[in-house]
Amino acid sequence: MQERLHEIVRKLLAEGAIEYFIGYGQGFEPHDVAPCFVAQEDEVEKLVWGPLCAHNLSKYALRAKELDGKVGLLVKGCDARAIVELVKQHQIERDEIVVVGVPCQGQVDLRKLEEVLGLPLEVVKGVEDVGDDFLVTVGEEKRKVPKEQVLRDKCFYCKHPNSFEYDFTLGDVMPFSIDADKGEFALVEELEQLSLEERRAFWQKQFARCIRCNACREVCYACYCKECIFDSLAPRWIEKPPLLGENEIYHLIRALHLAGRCIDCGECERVCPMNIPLGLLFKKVQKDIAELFDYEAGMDLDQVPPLIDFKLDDQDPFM
Amino acid sequence: MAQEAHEEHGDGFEPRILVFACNWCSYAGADLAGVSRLQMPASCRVIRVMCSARVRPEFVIAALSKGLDGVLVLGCHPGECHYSEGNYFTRRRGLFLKQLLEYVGIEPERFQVRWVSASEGAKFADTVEEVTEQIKALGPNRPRAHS
Amino acid sequence: MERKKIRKSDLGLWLDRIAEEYELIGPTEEEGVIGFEPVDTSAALKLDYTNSLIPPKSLFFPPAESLFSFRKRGREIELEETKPMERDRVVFGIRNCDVSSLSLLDAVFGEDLEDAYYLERRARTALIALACPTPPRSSCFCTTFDIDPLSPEGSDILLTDVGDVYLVDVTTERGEGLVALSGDLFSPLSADEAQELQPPPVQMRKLDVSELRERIEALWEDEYWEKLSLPCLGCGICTYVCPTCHCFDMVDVGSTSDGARYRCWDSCMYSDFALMASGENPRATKAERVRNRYFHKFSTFPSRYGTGYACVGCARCLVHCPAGTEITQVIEDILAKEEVSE
Amino acid sequence: MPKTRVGVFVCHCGNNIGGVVRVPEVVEFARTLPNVVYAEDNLYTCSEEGLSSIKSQIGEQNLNRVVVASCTPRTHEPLFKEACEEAGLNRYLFEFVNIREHCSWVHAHEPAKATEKAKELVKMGVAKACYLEPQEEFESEVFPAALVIGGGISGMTAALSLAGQGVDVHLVERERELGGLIRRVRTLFPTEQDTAEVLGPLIERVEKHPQITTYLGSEVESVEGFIGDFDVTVASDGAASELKVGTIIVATGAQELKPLELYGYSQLPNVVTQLDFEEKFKRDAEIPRNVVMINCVGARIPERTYCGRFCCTTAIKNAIWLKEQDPDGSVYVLHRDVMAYGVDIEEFYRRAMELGVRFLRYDIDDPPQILGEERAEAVRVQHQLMGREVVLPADLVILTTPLVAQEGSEKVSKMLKVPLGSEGFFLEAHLKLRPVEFSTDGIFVCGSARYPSNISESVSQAYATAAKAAIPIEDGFVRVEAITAYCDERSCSACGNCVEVCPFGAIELQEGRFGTTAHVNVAQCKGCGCCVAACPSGSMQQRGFDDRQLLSMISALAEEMTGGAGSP
Repeated sequence: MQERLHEIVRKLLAEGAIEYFIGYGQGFEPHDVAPCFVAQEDEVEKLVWGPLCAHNLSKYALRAKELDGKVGLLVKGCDARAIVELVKQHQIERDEIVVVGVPCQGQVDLRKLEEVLGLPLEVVKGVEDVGDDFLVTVGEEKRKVPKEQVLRDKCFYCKHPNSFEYDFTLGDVMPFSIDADKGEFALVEELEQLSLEERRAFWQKQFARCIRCNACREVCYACYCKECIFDSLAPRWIEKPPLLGENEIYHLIRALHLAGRCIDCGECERVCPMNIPLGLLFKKVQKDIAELFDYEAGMDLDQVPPLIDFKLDDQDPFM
Repeated sequence: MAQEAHEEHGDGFEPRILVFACNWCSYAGADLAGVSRLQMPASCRVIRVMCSARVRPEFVIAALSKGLDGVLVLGCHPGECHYSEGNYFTRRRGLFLKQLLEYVGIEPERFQVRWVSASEGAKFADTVEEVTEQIKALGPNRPRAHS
Repeated sequence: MERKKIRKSDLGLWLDRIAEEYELIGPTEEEGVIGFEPVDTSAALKLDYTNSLIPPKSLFFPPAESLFSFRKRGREIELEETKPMERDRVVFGIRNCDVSSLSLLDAVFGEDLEDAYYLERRARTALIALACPTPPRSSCFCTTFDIDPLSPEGSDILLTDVGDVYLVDVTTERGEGLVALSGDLFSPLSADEAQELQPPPVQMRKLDVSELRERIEALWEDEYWEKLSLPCLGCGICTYVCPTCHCFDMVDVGSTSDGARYRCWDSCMYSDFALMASGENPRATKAERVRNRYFHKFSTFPSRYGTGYACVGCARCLVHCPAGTEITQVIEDILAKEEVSE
Repeated sequence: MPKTRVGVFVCHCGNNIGGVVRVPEVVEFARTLPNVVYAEDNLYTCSEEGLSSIKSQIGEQNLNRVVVASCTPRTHEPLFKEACEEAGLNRYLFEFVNIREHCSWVHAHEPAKATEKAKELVKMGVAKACYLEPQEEFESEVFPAALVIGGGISGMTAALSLAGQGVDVHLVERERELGGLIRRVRTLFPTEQDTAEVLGPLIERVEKHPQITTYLGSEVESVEGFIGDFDVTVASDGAASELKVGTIIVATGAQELKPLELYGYSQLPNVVTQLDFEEKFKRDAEIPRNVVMINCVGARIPERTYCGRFCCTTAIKNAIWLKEQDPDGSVYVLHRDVMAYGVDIEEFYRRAMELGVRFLRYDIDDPPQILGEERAEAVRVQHQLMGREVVLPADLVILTTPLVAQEGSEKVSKMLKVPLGSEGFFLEAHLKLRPVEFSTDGIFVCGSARYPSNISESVSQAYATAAKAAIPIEDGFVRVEAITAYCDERSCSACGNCVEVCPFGAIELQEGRFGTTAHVNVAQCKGCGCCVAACPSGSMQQRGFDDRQLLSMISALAEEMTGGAGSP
């Protein structure tokens, strides 16, 4: 698949169809993969593909705005929803980008892998997808690790193993069948089961730990505002010091702004240096939007986002 | 100073509730309650907006995080919006925000949406009474620790 | 002064004794994140760690600190100064990269302009450093900046793990005092022990940065920065986890009638960092901001304070950057570039 | 930018506010608020005295923001805005704080709490005022035609008056004939002239008038739009006509209460209402000898507390009429009180007594009883003066009932988005200050649609509405209050939320200096603010209700609790 990718990108660059291609490249350590911008044909070999390519590169589609030419993007099925939303929200013209869709059978959650191995990640020399297992190279030996143990949560209920939005595709795969023995919103439901007090304690603890580095915002494909309301001085929505009350406002307003926009790429949780379980917050947002308004972001270009739409017969508990 | 007031009446905690009222229905309803001299707890502070749909959900989040005891958003009854559609958006935002707040541990009673028409002075008074009682029962909204 | 040793099993006793006299701060784990936090007992400490996520600079220069609070009563205004700290503190388990980062921060907060808050914390905090485990994290490169992970320099006490015991190097009187708290737990090394009990030499990559400053200064106009900034998301992680980054913002929190003046961390990677009231932004593009950060580390800071580079090779930024930007790669690129064009 | 200088004027409103809220304390508190350079209290801020004080202080104190804490902006805001303007201060630099309807009147027994609340409301008002900005008003055209709903006395009078001023009028009547309720009445009090003499010429003038288009057997189906530009659909026998008008008058009238189950009405053939009497007996039916009238039937009771106002007069009128037909016949009027107010009616009442009409006061707790099985034979009533029971022979019993709300009023109310009162009559903006006006601009109400009104009242109200409804049409334009939305193009990233939510299609994405951004068409914007709340970046804002202003009010209130977000 990687070869096919190199082929396509080499061709695109040779034809001058794109200014550069955004894919995944080898990171500093064997286990880490980083966004890789390729502008020269001879750099194409740098592009890699595998179960460590978690990043949602759609964020970089916005770069096309700054260029005269087009950018090429490697897009997983799940991340394709961001492309749809960006077009829907008038942030990019579909023809400003060249999308290379890549079939995916699940990405590794590095935090889980570290636990399962019981070793520091730096000993991991590589990870391969071999169907229902990952083949993890630790030092010299290769270990089979069942996907159930180390998959990113969102991959358990993967609906789009193949990018449904592409100009070129690296092929198709069947969605693998893993019995996650829990629904898409299982984790959210667990939290909902707790008492109000417990939930409050849980989130206050999480929000208190936030250092407001803004990584969750900056990595989010939907945070494309020219000026974020958190950066505005008048009105001043939050104060700069990462105090609990301010952090709470920050995360709740983000959840609000992502309602109907969050496509579950999980980037916010992945990049959070403080390991704040933002996925739990945004899964809740997706759950409510689905249950209240029967809406799923990034699926249909013509579907009006739920909070800027209404039905005369929406439920009304407010009489 | 608020304490003095309490001592004078010897009762305990008087919640501070922020009320957004739309100019055409609910604010008029509140006025009617006044004209009719309907007595109600001194807990509410009304901010007039032209339409309940002007109320940013961010206002609710900010108000509660800043420690106000409750937020009440009042609008015209569905179908009676002066701008024909506004309160339908208010309704959807309300539905969503209520669940989000509850999820992070903010009591649902602290954020409520109600429809009050210009002729429903009594309903305004009753709503204030009712919501105040509910929030009194909860006690003060935990003041945010500024750690 | 001569080396002592303390049995690993006795370390807890000593630290608990210290905790009786001082506020004891050490490495703890919460939600899988290592940080330096106050603890009541040594039991709460996590000893098998490489390093904390947030560097211990936060103990001296907190992410957010109230300098003073103010209240308006009628027409009167009351000011109330915030005390930086209550009890004297002992920080256990700090690594040498972070120890040397403090000497860089001393230059910032302690030289021509003296920062009372920072300096009081420094003066009233003893450092018990813990020599790095061998081998160190593959990302570490402190030796690049001539930092010896096994050196007692800069701390009051250095502990080195050599199996069943820690070697104890006390370098200050304050260190003596701490050891004296439970002197019976410490014993001198026999001649043989002094021979046998040696930490294995630390192996880690070392870059030759002797000409880094001259070379980066030649690259101001280079398009390299544009390329480097492409994947950058403009978040503040690299600056927040950096033990030498020290940019801060002063804000009044609350209202004109009741509030507090806070000093809180800021990040030069934020688009509004250099934004002026006039609307002018001298570092409007991401490339300019990225360039500024490396220039500050390798050129501006050394020339401003006459110190070494403002990097201690802890590699936190490298490990946590969501876009995979590697400072070591940047250093190599900078050095390489210059050679090519020569 | 000049320093913000706020002046605060706190009104006692006589005792209305001052009797509960400790006004001087509020003024003292106001003086301590940020940017407040002046504060005073007034007995009545809306009085000439109060207004001139505002004006003079704007000059002396060089105020650039004015905050008045008194009653409700819904009635008094224009007054104070005028005052500011007369003193050379842009009217949009004024902020209103309601400490009467929302405070003193509803916390009458809690002076301390009311005072605290008043202070906080003032604090919030001042906080907002600091962010107010001067605004220019936008002018929009008024379509030179009016709609009158209802072809009774009120409707026809209003229509003629408007047409007389050269305005094209569309008059819509549900019945197949003009005339309304009065058409069924044979003679009118106090002149006793034949209704036809009054109604006939009126109807003729309406039908002949070139500028009045009449729609009989028709109903208004829908009304969209705003003052100056209403789109109206009128349905007549399946056919629908689309009209455009600038203003609307509601003259839908009222109906007589049918007192089913009361005093054997609808069971006993000779128990009728005054209107039945007008229709049947006052035409050709022969005149009964002994008539007993019972007043206040279904009025001034718990479920209908109001007085019908002219039912008594109607009874007197018909009693006199009976006596004139048959001087020897006996006419008794059983009443609770006789409401015969005004010079001519009082005279009318005296005449009835001279003619031998007997007025007996009955007690609501011991009401008259109808005797007789098949038909009413007599009425038994407790004679309050003689203190004993009397039995009055009756060939005919006439029940005097009040007018009640017109059926279909709810539909009209929803359609025009104007309120109904608790009794189902239309509710005007303010009983004293804005009678016949709704708070919705360009819509007016007259006659019994508002509350039971006799002909002379209906006529004068009709003239009032006609005058009101003609003003904007005469002007040719109305000023649109500057509370419209605007977009900061520098920060707008064109996500399109605002475009989607705007109920008036007033926003579109356009190429501009800052790339594609949202643009607001002020002429179409009605200032609801939907778009502002839907804008994630806060680029979309509403004049007079922007995020800074509203958030500052929230913070001002929140401070009181947290003791400042700053407390470490």
